[in-house]
This record gives sequence, C-alpha cells and structure tokens, in this order.
Amino acid sequence: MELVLIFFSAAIVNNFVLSYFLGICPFIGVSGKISSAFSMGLATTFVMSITSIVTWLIYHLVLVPNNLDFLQYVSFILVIASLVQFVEMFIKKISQPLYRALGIFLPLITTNCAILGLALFIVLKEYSFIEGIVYGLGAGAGFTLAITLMAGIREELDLADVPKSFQGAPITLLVAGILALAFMGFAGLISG
Amino acid sequence: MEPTLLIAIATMGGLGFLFAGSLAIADKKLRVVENPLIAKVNDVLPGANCGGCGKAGCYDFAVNVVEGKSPVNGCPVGGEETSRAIAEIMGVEAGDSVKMLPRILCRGGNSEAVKKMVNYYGPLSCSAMHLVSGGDKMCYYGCLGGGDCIEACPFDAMFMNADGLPEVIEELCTGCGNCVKACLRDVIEMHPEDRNVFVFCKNHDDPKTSKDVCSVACLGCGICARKSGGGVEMDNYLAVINYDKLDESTIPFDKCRTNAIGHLREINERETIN
Amino acid sequence: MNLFQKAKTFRGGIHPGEAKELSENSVFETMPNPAAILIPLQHSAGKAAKPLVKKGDDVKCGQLIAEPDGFISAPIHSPVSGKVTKITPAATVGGFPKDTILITPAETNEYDFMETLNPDKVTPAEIKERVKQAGIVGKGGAAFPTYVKLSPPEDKKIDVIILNGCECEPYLTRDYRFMIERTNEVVSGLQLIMKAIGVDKGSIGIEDNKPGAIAKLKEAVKFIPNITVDVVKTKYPQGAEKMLIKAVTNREVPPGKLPMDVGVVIQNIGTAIAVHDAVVKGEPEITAALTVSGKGINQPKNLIVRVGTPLSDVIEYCGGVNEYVEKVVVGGPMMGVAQFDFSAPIQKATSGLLVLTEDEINAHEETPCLKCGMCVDVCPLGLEPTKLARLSKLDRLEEAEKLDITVCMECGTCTYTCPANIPLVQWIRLGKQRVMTMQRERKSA
Amino acid sequence: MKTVIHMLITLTIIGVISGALLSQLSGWAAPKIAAHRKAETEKAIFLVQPNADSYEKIETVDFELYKVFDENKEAIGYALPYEGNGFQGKIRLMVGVKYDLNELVGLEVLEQVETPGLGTKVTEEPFTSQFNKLIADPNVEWVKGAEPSNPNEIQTITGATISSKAIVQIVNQGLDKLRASLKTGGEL
Amino acid sequence: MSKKATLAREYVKGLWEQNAVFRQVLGMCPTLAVTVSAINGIAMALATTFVLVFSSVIISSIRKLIPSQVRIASYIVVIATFVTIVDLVMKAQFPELSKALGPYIPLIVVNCLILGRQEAFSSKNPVFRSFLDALGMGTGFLVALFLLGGIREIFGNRTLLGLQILPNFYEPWLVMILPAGAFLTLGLMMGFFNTMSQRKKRLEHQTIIQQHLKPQKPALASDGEAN
Amino acid sequence: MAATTTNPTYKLDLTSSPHVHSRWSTKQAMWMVVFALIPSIISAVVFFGFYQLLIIAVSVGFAVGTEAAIKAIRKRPITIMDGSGIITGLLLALILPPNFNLAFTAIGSVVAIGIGKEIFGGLGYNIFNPALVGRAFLQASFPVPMTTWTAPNYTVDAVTTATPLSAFKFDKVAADLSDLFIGNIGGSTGETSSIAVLIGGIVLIGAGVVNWRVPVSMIAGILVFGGIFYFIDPAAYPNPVFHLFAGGFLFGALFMATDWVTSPLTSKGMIIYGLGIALVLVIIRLFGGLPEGVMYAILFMNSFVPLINRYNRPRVFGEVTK
Ligand SMILES: Cc1cc2nc3c(=O)[nH]c(=O)nc-3n(C[C@H](O)[C@H](O)[C@H](O)COP(=O)(O)O)c2cc1C
Ligand SMILES: Cc1cc2nc3c(=O)[nH]c(=O)nc-3n(C[C@H](O)[C@H](O)[C@H](O)COP(=O)(O)O)c2cc1C
Ligand SMILES: Cc1cc2nc3c(=O)[nH]c(=O)nc-3n(C[C@H](O)[C@H](O)[C@H](O)COP(=O)(O)O)c2cc1C
Ligand SMILES: Cc1cc2nc3c(=O)[nH]c(=O)nc-3n(C[C@H](O)[C@H](O)[C@H](O)CO)c2cc1C
Ligand code: SF4
Ligand code: SF4
Ligand code: SF4
Ligand code: SF4
Ligand code: FES
Repeated sequence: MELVLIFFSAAIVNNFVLSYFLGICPFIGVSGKISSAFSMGLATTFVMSITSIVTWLIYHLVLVPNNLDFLQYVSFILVIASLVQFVEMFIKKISQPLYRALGIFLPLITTNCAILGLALFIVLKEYSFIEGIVYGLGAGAGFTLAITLMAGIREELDLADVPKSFQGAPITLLVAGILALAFMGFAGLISG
Repeated sequence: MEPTLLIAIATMGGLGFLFAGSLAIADKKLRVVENPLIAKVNDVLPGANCGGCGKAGCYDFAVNVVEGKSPVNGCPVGGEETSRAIAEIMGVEAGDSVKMLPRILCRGGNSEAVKKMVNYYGPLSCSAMHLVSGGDKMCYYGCLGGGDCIEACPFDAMFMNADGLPEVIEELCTGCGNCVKACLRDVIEMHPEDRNVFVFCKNHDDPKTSKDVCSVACLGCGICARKSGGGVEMDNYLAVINYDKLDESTIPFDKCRTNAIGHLREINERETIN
Repeated sequence: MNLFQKAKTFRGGIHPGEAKELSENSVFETMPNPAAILIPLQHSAGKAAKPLVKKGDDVKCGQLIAEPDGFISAPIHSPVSGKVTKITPAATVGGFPKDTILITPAETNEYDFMETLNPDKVTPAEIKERVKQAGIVGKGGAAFPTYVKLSPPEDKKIDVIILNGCECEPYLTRDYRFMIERTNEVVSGLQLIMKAIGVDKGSIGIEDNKPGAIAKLKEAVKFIPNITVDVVKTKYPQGAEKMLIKAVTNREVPPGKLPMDVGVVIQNIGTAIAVHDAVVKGEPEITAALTVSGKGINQPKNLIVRVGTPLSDVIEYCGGVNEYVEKVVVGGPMMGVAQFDFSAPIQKATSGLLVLTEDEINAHEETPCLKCGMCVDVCPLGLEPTKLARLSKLDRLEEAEKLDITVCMECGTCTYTCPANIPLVQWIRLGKQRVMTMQRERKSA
Repeated sequence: MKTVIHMLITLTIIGVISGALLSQLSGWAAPKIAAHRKAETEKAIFLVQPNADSYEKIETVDFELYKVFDENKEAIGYALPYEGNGFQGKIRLMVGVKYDLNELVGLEVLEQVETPGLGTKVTEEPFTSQFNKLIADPNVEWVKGAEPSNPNEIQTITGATISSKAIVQIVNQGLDKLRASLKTGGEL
Repeated sequence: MSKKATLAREYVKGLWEQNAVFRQVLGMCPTLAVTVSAINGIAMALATTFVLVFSSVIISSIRKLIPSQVRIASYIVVIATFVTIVDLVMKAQFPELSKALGPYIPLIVVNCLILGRQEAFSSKNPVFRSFLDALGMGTGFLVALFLLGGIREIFGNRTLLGLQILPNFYEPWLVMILPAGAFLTLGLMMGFFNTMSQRKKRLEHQTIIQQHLKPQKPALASDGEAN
Repeated sequence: MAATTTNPTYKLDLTSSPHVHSRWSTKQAMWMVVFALIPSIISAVVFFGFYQLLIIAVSVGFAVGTEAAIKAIRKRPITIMDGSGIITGLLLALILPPNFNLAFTAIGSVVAIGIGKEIFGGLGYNIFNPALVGRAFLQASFPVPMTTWTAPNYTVDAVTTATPLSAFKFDKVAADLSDLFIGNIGGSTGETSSIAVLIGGIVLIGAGVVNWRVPVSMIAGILVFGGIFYFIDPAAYPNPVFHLFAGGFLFGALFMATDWVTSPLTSKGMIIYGLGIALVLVIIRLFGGLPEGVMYAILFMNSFVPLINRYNRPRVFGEVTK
C-alpha cells in the first residue's frame, strides 16, 4: 500500500511537471506531437527508473560510506549522462525501430532536470531502494501523462485560432497553468 | 593527502575514465558518414536542443531539413534569422547562382477583371473558391485574389494590394518558391531576378472572350509574336515568352492593346513616380 | 408491411424537409424544341467524347454526333434535326466552360433512331451493345456510363441488381413520377439489366415516404417472383449506393471498393427507363427528365426536355422566377451545383433545376467549429467531417488521408447539420482532390 | 586509438580536478553547515521552551528528543521534534511540553509545504500561540469556526482546516510516543 | 555566423534579443519554480550567472583541448563542479536563502541554458567573448527572473522585495504564488512580449508595404486577410 | 452566341453544395442554454436573495466586455451576440458561493473569458471549460471567500452553513435528501436546487442541444463508483444518491460537462468522458483533501478530450473493425 501511495503521489498529486516544475523544457519542447511526446515519456520513464537504481547505489554504496556527500551532483550527473549514452548505444545496436521511436530522445533527456531532480529527491526523502524505484516509475508515469496530455491538447490547438504571439511556448505555459489548476483538485489526496 | 580528498579524486577520476571509455566505444562503433550540409545547417541552429521543432534536438532537425522533411523555418527558437540562414544554405547548395524571385503574371485585379453576377459565399481561399464554379471572376485563368500564396509564404514577403492582387516584397523574399506551389492557377512563376520582360497574363480564351472577361488580358492577337523570331510564341491565344530566343528590340510593346506584354521594372518605376 | 418491423436503413443520416409536394403531383410534360441546342462533349464521368461533325453539318434527330473516347466515355446523339453552328467552349451546369457543339434546330425533327429490339428475345450481349450505342449514362447523379456497369469483370460475381428508387434528395420527384407513370417500363428496364448481367435477383429500393410508388410497383411485380420491392426508411442519403446496399442487403461496401465488390450492381430508376427505351424503342439518350421546383419558380413541373436545352428556356417554360429567387441549382439541393449562367444546357443526367429562396436555403452566419460532434454523428460513412475540413484547410494532407478523406461521397449531410454553418463539404472536396493528386504523384514516382 | 587515449585522459583529468577542488571546498564548508544546523535546532528549542536555559539531547530513545532545563539546571520539560502529513506533504514541527507531559508551552513549525498564504498560516501567530499553556490531557482537540471552550482545544484556521487538524494530530502522536517511551523507559 | 559582432553586442544580445527565458525558452524549471518572490528570483539568477560565467570561461579556455566526443560530458562535469561550489558556499554563508531555493540550486547543473551556451557559444569562441556572452545571458536571466518574481510577489503577496506596495484592501491572489500562477504569469508575459515585438515587426512590415503600394486606381477595397 | 441567353440581371448566390441547411445555428443553441438556466437563476434568487442577480450581472457584464475587448484588440469581428460569453458569465455566477464579493466575481469573469477562452482563439477553440477555469482561478486565489457559505433563506437550523459535502466530509453529518432535492442547502447559488437544474437539463436534452450520453454516463458512473464504496463501508462513505444530489454534480453534469466545445466528438468518447468525470469525482470527494470536486473532475477530463477524440474514431463505413 505504501508503495502504491508513493507511485500515485509522484505520478498525479505531486506531478513532477505540474507541481515541481521539473523537466519543463522537454515538456514544452517535445509536446508538439502525441507520438513523440509519448515516446519521450516512455524514454524518460525508462531513464528515471534506471537513474533511481544507479544513483541510489552510488549514493549508499560509494558516497555515504566515504563521506562524499558533496560529490552528489557531479557524480550523479556524470553517471546519468554516461548511462543514457550507453543505453542509447545499446538500443541502437539491438533494435533500429526502437531506436527511432525512443533512442533519439535520449540525448535530450540527459539535460533534463527531472532526472537529476529525481535522484536528489530520492536522497532527500530517504527512500529505500525499492521505494526509490517505485518513486522513479511514478515520476516517469506522471511525466508521461502530463506530456501526452499536453501533446493531445497542442495537436488540437494546431487547428485553432490562437493569437500569433501566443502560439508555441506561451500557450503551452498557459495550458500547463490551467492543467496545474485542475490537478490541484487532487491536493491532499494522498497525504491528507 | 587526506583520505577524503583521495577517495574523491579516485571516484571522479574513475567515473570520468569510465564515461570517456564508453564514449570512445560508442564513437568507434557507431560512426556514420553524413551529408556535409547537415553540419552546416546544424551550425546556424541555436544549439539549445530544446526540441521545440518537434524533433529530437537540433541535430535531428538539421538532418530532417537537409532531407527535406522539415521546413526551413521549423526552428521556433532561432526565429526568422535562423530560418533565413538555413534557407540560404539550402538554396545555395541547390545550385542557384542567380537569385530567383517569384513574378505574378496576372494583372486582372478587382478593377480590371470582370466579375460574374453572383455573390460568392464561402471560404476566401483561392483553391476553395475555384471549386465553386471557378470563383467569381469571369476569367478562368487569372488570379482569384484569395491569397493562398500569401498564406503560404513563410517569410511574410507577400501582401495583397488594394486591387486584390498579391505582390512580392523583394527584400523579404528568399526565393523559396512556396507561393508558386500554392497557386492553383499557376499565376506565379520563379524567374531570375534580372529578367524584365513578361507576359502578365495566363488567359487562353479567344480574343472576343478575352476582351469580355478582363481589360488587361492577353487577347491572343499575336502582334508581339509576329516578328519576334521565336522569342514570343502563341500558345492557344496566349503569348508565351521563350527567354532563350528573346530579343527585346523585336517586340512592339506599344502595339499591345492591353499592355499584357511589358517590362517589370519600368512599370514599377512609372508607378513610384506617379 | 409489418408494423413492428423497422424500415431498413443505415447508421447516421438526416431528414431534411422533403419539399416534394411542390411537384410530386404534376405529370411529366414534354418541352418543345428550344431555339438553340448546346451539347457539351462531356456528359458522363470519364473522358469527353470526340466530335464527329463540324461547323455547317446538317444533323438528324438521334444521329451520332460524337463517339466515345476510351472505355469510360459515352457517345452523344443529336437531340434534334438541324445545323451545327459551331464547336466552341461554352458554359456548362458544372460551372466550367467545356467544348460544346452548338446546333440550330430545324422546324421539324427527322428521326434517325436505332432498330427496335424485342425485349423477350434480346440476348445479353445485344442489350449491352445497345446500352453502349445509345450513350446511356447513370441518372443517379454521377452520370457513369451504364454499359461499363453492365460489364463487370469476370471475377466479380454479381448476385443482385438494385434499382434505386429512393430519390432521397428533397424537392426532386422525377423518379417518383417515373415509378407512377411508367411503372411497367421501370420493371422491364430492370429485367433487361438483370438479363444483361445474367443475374437472377432484382430489388427496387424505395423510401417509405412514397406509398403511391410502392403500391404501384408492388402491384407490377406481383407475379415476378425474382423481383422484390424493398421499402427503406426515408432518410438522406438513403439513395447513396453504399447506404441503399446496406439497407437492402445488409452488405457494406468497404472504403475504396465498388458495389460490384459485394456482388451488387445498382442503377437509378431513370437509368432503367432509358435502358428500356433504348432496347424497345431504339431511342438513344437525347432527352432528360427533370424536376423544376423550388419556391422561387412560378410553376414547378416535372419535365422531359431535349438534352442541350439552355436553362433559360426551361425557366421560361416554367413561368420564370419570382422576386424571391436567391439561388439557382442544377441537381438536388444537397448535391447540386449553383448556377450563374443560364445559357448552360441541360445534360443527360440532369435531374432537377431548383430555384430556391432565402428561407429555403436557411443559411446562417459561419462561426468556428463548436466540436458538437453532430457532423460526426450524422456522417453515414463514419468520417469526422470537422477534422477533415480543418486538415484540408490547413493543407495537412497526409493526416487527412489517414482519416479517410477520400472515402467521403460529398453527400452534404454534415454541412446541412452543422450548427456552426461551416462549409465542410467544400473543404473536404478540396482536400479530397489534393489527396488524390498526391496519391497519383506518389504512384507515378 | 590516439583519440581514445585523448578522450580518456581529458575526462579523467577533469574528474580528478573536480574531485580535488570539491573535497577541499567541502572541508571548509562542512563544519559551517553543521553549525548552522545546530543553531537552528537550538533556536527552535528555545522558542518552544521560552523559559529554558539549556538543553540536552536524549540519546536513549530511538527518536529525536531534547530535555530542557531552567537556569537552576532543573528539568522543566521536553522539546520534541515530530513530523506527519499535512495537506500537501510532510509537516515537521517542534513542540515544547512541560515535564508532566500534560501542558504544552510552545509550538514551532520547522518544515512544511502547505499552500502559501493558506496552509502556511499554521506557522504563524495567532495559530501557534494557541499552543502555549494548552492542556494536552488526554489529547489536544480542535474546534472549527468557534471559540474554543475547553482548555485542551484550539481553533482551526478557516480555509485551512486540514492543515490545522494535521498539526493537532502530529502533536498528539508525538506526545503519545513520548508517553509510551516514558512508560517503558522510565525516567528520561 | 560568419560576421563578428562587436564585443558590446555579445553582452547586449542576451538582455533582450536572445533572452534565455522569453526568447529561447530555456532554463524554464528554475524560472518557474523559484520565482515566488523577487528576491528568490534574483538569488537564483545570480547563482546561475555565477556558474554560467565561470564555466563559460573555463570551457572556452580549454575548448581546444577537449575532444568533441567527450565535449558534453566534460562540460557537465565542469558545470556540476561550479554548482556544487555555489551550493556549498550558500549553505555555509547564506543558510536562509539556501533553504528557500531548496532543491533548485543543484538543478542548475541541468539548466539547459548553461549547457546550451557552452555548446552554442563557449566551445566556439575565445575567452573574453564567452565571458561577455555568459554575463549577458546571465543578466538577461536575471531580468526575466526578477520580472517574473516581482509580478508574482506583487499580486500574490502585495509586496515587492518584501516591501508592501499594494494597499491592504487588495486581497492577494494566492494563485500567483502557486505553481499554476507561475505558468500562467510566464505564459502571459511571454505572449505580451511577443505581441510587442510582433507589433513592431508589423509596423515595419506595414511601412515596407506602403512603399510598395501602387498609387491606387479606384478599386474595391479587398480584405487581404484570407479566411 | 445563341439568342436564348437571357442571363440573370440579379445577383445569385454562388456557394458549394449543399444548398439547404438545418435550422440549427450556434446562436440558437447558445440562447437555448441561457433559457434553460432560468430555473436555476430563479432558485438562486429564491434561496439566496436578490443580491445574486447583481453577481450575475457583474459576471455576465465582465465576460461579455472582456470578449468584446479582446476581439477588438485582435481586430476580429465582435461576436458577443452568439451568446457563448453570456453563458460563461451566467454559469460562473451560478457556481459561486452566495453573496460573493463583486470584485472577485469580475476577476473570475475576466479570467474565464481571457485565459479560458479567448487565448485559445475564442469560441470553439478552447480546451477547458471557460467558466470552470474562472472558478478554479478564484478557488486558488481566494480560497477562504470561495468556501464561505451563507445559509439559504429557509433553513431551520441556522448554524449549518457548510455545504452538505463539507458537512459530511469533515463532520460526518448527512443532509436531508428532500432539502438536497429542492435546494434548501448551503452551496453555490445555482447548484443547490436539483429540481431547477433538472428542469433546465431536460429542456436542453429534449431540444437536442445536449447529448444525453454525457449526463447519463456521469450519473451512471457516480451511482456505480459511489455505490461500490458505500457497499464496502456504509458508515464511512455516503450513499450514492447523496452523491448524485449533493454539491454541483447535477449542475455540472447537465450544463458544464456537456459544453460542446470541451467534450468529446463521438458517442463512445462522450461515455468514456462521463464515466471518467464520475470516477475522478468520487476519488476526490472520498479521498481528497477537498469536500467537492466536480469542477476539478471536469477540468481534468477536459484535458483528456483531445486524446479521447483521437483514439475513439467512429468506424468508417465498410471498414472491418480494427
Ligand atoms: C449522397 C448521394 C445520394 C444519392 N441519392 C440518390 C438517389 O436518391 N437516387 C438515386 O437514384 N441515386 C442516388 N445517388 C446515386 C447512387 O449512389 C448511385 O450512384 C446510383 O443509384 C447508381 O445508378 P446510376 O448509375 O443509374 O446512376 C446518390 C448518390 C449519393 C452520393
Ligand atoms: C474508376 C471507376 C470504375 C468504376 N467501375 C465500375 C464497375 O466496373 N462497375 C460498376 O458497377 N460501377 C463502377 N463504377 C461506378 C460506381 O460504382 C458508381 O456507381 C458511379 O461512380 C456512380 O455513383 P453515384 O451515382 O452514386 O455517384 C466505377 C466508378 C469509377 C470511378
Ligand atoms: C488552492 C487551494 C489550496 C489549499 N490549501 C490548503 C492548505 O494549505 N491547507 C488546508 O488545510 N486546506 C487547504 N485547502 C483546502 C480547502 O481550503 C478546504 O476546503 C479547507 O481546508 C476546508 O476548511 P474549511 O472547512 O475551514 O473551509 C486548499 C484548497 C485550495 C483550493
Ligand atoms: C450545451 C452547452 C453547454 C455549455 N456549457 C458551458 C460551460 O459550462 N461553461 C462555459 O463557459 N460555457 C459553456 N457553454 C458556452 C460555450 O460553448 C463555451 O463558452 C465555449 O467553451 C466557448 O468556446 C455551453 C454551451 C452549450 C451549447
Ligand atoms: S513564398 Fe517564398 S518565393 Fe514566394 S514570396 Fe514568399 S519567400 Fe518569396
Ligand atoms: S496568385 Fe494564385 S494563389 Fe495568389 S491570390 Fe492569385 S490565384 Fe490565389
Ligand atoms: S459529405 Fe462526406 S464527410 Fe460529410 S457527411 Fe457526407 S460522407 Fe460524411
Ligand atoms: S457539426 Fe459543425 S460545429 Fe459541430 S463538430 Fe461538426 S463542424 Fe463542428
Ligand atoms: S531547466 Fe530545462 S528541463 Fe528543467
């Protein structure tokens, strides 16, 4: 039950994008098409789950025992970047279609603060190994949900008469704002 | 040295080594030879890797542009400057040495072209109007004035003048040719910048009908073609210029009763003076 | 009829005001020769015919004056005796000028018809040949050369011929009058078509708002066991071939396929009459039957006119238009073409001439789409008109293609319903054409 | 191969430099950060126990707890940091209680993520001062939209009932825990 | 890219023309997250600028030594090192601020603005230019964050930099300091600035058209805007 | 050419087919909704006093004014007479607490039209229900006034000013069903009287303006989802019928979830949408921090509408189901 709560809390109530403002750049950038948005979401979820595993291990097996807390950022980001690169290679090697669907998004994800944010939150919230993974999955699911919803909306807006100066990023932000208002309905759902 | 320092150095050095190693392998195994254009386009992009173009980062966008899958103006971050730069790269590489500009070869605006006795209701788009009995002008060959070309221009280089005919702003035009593709009546053609003589009409009607439908139509009388030595040919009641053979001095411009054949620049000058 | 049995029909559709009362009781009148006859070289789907006469030639009524050019094309016969004045582009009811043979009629008609055939003895091959020579085109709207339909490829097994007596378009009463006045010829025409294709089953589909025609036809086929009269629900576009086939046989013609792919050939009532006349009377297609109606015309009528008669003559014959005229349409109000030039002539498949007034048109101001879904609800083909129209407007052809824009039959149901009054069909038609061009280019590339 | 070595060397060197630099800096910063932390706790303890003069951390329980003394070095009560769920997320507070565990002397919210301007009112006066001299026997209770009528009641904040209730609940839970360990562990 | 801009321009362009937030839509996360008040915005922007400037200088000076394959990795490590420095210094010297900016300081590491500048500029330009560019970008970031934080603080809390500037009868709009308010405000601001620059462009366009317009024969006025 | 050419001397209409149209127009549909809201307006006045009319006036006035102003700035035709802005204003007023502050009302109205509608291009293009965007903005900005309920005029027990849902959630007091039905309870001005709402709703469904699928699937959804929890623990969870009549459920189901623009296109989509709203609502009401959630549930599902539309295409005639 605890794990389920962690998952939903990360996915909906405390959605990374809509209430923690993490991963906004890809959220605005890659939400133009449902298909790419969904792939981006999946890729992010994938990287998030891997990140939660690896950074947890690094933190608890290397940094904490050696009192190297201060190397958190440097080591996390290096590990994430190398891992993403590795995964990209791997996917490219085993499956071209999968690479085209997911792989090309991976470099974008490296410079996505949701990933590093996730690693830091897991440390901050003192999650256990399993909890950390579930949290990562939940955050990924939440990101996927938010970005796919946004992409659906933006595809619809492509057909709309949005004032020219509001097209693109501004309207996306405004929609995100309204979405955030709507997600407030879930406030107090888990922790209340 | 204190142990923390040592461990820190070891950790970071190790991680760096690991990463460099993995990249080295990646580099060895996955190198692809690419079109040099891609790098050129990539260079003028902002490099933000924001994905705003809908592609997975700047490089992917560059690949798509070069492959013709993304529009030159697809990068929202770089804005117009970048679009222009890309358009130029793509254009130059396409091998054009002389700048090509679109010319609008119809001068039957609202005050020249005769209208049908109808009120047209519906979308004011040329192609949609054309579907409904060819729109509300009597001429079935000329500009419909719906502005599909203007809509299609990614650089805002066209506007509709008060006579209901599109015009090109040469300074803003990149010569991308989108307007030509957009015009269903083939009224717009790309020509080298310095080309000056044109037949400003597309009407193939017989002389009588031509006269009935538009006051500036090419009537098809053939006077201009007669002594041109193949520089002007008649194609089903319409004078068509063969620029390879054209010798301007053989054309009796003042004999054309509707001024359908004439000079582009002279006309412009006359107009700015007035 | 079983009261508890729901009339057969299809999903979607609408029921616009029928307005048939204006003309449904007026008996066919035959209009005299006009002062000039204009015969466009293209009457049918497919290629235009090639003229066989030239300026100054004398022609007889029924004489072949243009021969088909290619497989899907139909010959043309002179509807009157007279002199060819010229061959030139001239206005047509389609809105675009087309090459046209102009004939000045002589005082009297000299007939040059084909020999008559005995309907009981005629062979299938003879019927087909006759239909081809007579230049018969489908009267249901698309003017598809009928002999093509009568010659399905070997591998298509046809098992039923459906006569389309729905006349689902408002105002039009031509088929209704045919069924009332020439009941037996309708049946005979159907039998000839069945014989030509070698099919043993015939059906006549009629909407339940035409009880008179239903009764007469039921009476006529009482002793013909292989022909049934199928009553279908009154609903637009019940007469569209896919819809009628669904209602009568419960078969669905898949997108991009033809009726013959599900074993059906479907013909209009008027086409059956034309087949009968060609075989039994030897008469080529030189007349058209049409309904002249609408609140803007002084005397609504059902007329038989010579092909090539200008619209202006027809309007005059019906007492002219009154002051409320707003729009003149050739064809039905749902699929017809608005006219601006009354010199355009009646063609072989012209089924109606409507003079509409403002309150009949019921136009409202266009507003943006409200996404009410009504167009989606009523589209008989299960398309999303609002999406298609917007994609077409934005020239996003690949997406439109994926949403099956080419399936649309331009029935107009969606535009009729749309509360926002968006010209959906116009946009879709444009998109359809562009997608088809794109597909052709793709194929040739 | 040359590039590979080049790559390896570059990145390794950058890593080494970074590691060295940071470890030196951290050596400077760590004690200061620890001091800040300690000062914060101290400040909170004296806030919730205004009469305290000194305190000591109790190490015999498995949760954080401070025993406070007045200037006569007499134990006057405890300062108990405790946390629980609020409206949006965790609330962490410090509660000061008298030695008999029946009367509260102060409350300070240390961390919270409640809605600014709404739930955050629980960190401010007059809400927090209600906990001064509040009787916690048997438990703290809350009333809504009315003046408290019993000595163990506080009034919730309009529009932030949930946050207010959460505070009460955390206080009660903390006290329960403290009472339980007193029972088992005897005098602390 | 061939023409060399003046040094002054390298600085100025970041302020507005290529403003990271309003124009390039970069570094959105900290922009949205920390701007509940002007002071937070300023602090965040200063921290970011510090990292940006130093890493730009370092990267620009060693740009020729780094093989392109490990470019990004090296940049990230450099950036992360500076971020850690900022973080440690802030925690040690300004504990209050460090608390307010919470987890967003470490996220400067992945602020696309910084990496983007290294990729697009520092890796190709000499040290001083990179320094100016980074400073300009940082200042632009500061302007953006201050504006956003200021507006949100004024409407959401009646105050600017802690000073009350709206009267008491003004009921603060709580939403402004909530996530939703951040999105809405930034969206509206961006739209507003776009409108402004588009208006300018349209005016320029209008004048060009005016120059091109023929002296008109009496003609039917036609609406240029197709449906 | 031949002498018979007697072309018209009057201008004819030239349009694409079809040449006839149904009687429906945007304007008519919109005014029909306004008409159907009259019973709710009356109930608002009856239970909460004439001041509510002032709120309505301010709300409608600012809504229409904002729309006109934005259209003017954008140099578009001013379309306020299509009635959609009026509906937004009216609905917003009817979902505010009684005696709400007029300045806040105006803010809500401006936000509803400005951010909820015109930013997207105006009528027909918005993704979210404008009136609800306005209300959500107010709820987030002014939570205290937005949850301050005045008792209705005819209440016997003057103390209970809380809404039935709030009372249930925080104090476990269930309201009387007949009061719920008539509307003699605390709550937003227009939503309390179920009977008035139902009259208007039935008019709309009967006239064909509202597609029955949305309200019916919402009602079915809440009875089922609410029923499941009631069945599990009747003491902790309210009776599903209580869910149905309490709060803004019916008002939302009949007037707001049914907004053409922000609800799905296809019949199947509408049912998914309705059930989705009901599910989210039950979750919020039973487990969330807030007592009521119709607004959030509808807004939340609004954001799914593009996806619902996209993955619920009607079956193309003759196509074998994919
Ligand atoms: C929307 C629509 C409505 C139609 N309505 C009728 C009709 O009412 N009666 C009819 O005979 N044909 C109607 N047709 C034409 C039929 O689909 C079919 O083509 C015709 O019956 C074939 O017969 P024909 O080849 O003899 O014309 C309609 C077609 C469409 C697309
Ligand atoms: C290219 C093409 C080939 C066709 N071939 C046949 C055919 O072989 N047999 C047939 O029954 N109908 C054929 N049709 C006719 C259509 O099925 C349809 O009856 C005709 O287009 C008229 O339809 P309408 O009157 O419903 O508009 C063909 C149509 C087209 C466009
Ligand atoms: C935007 C928003 C923020 C809220 N924040 C809080 C909060 O921080 N703390 C809280 O207890 N309730 C919060 N609420 C919940 C409501 O105000 C809830 O109705 C209230 O707690 C019930 O208290 P009342 O009965 O005194 O109105 C929030 C609600 C909204 C819409
Ligand atoms: C049945 C129906 C319901 C409507 N409901 C709402 C509503 O809940 N909120 C609103 O702002 N507008 C409503 N409108 C008006 C209009 O559709 C709405 O403002 C659009 O969303 C504006 O684009 C409604 C209109 C109709 C026809
Ligand atoms: S579309 Fe291209 S070619 Fe045409 S005017 Fe615009 S820039 Fe020039
Ligand atoms: S030039 Fe062509 S596209 Fe442009 S307005 Fe004229 S007809 Fe339309
Ligand atoms: S015109 Fe096309 S889209 Fe519209 S209802 Fe008919 S078939 Fe459907
Ligand atoms: S019927 Fe009209 S308003 Fe309704 S969805 Fe279709 S196009 Fe839009
Ligand atoms: S700053 Fe770009 S994703 Fe967060």
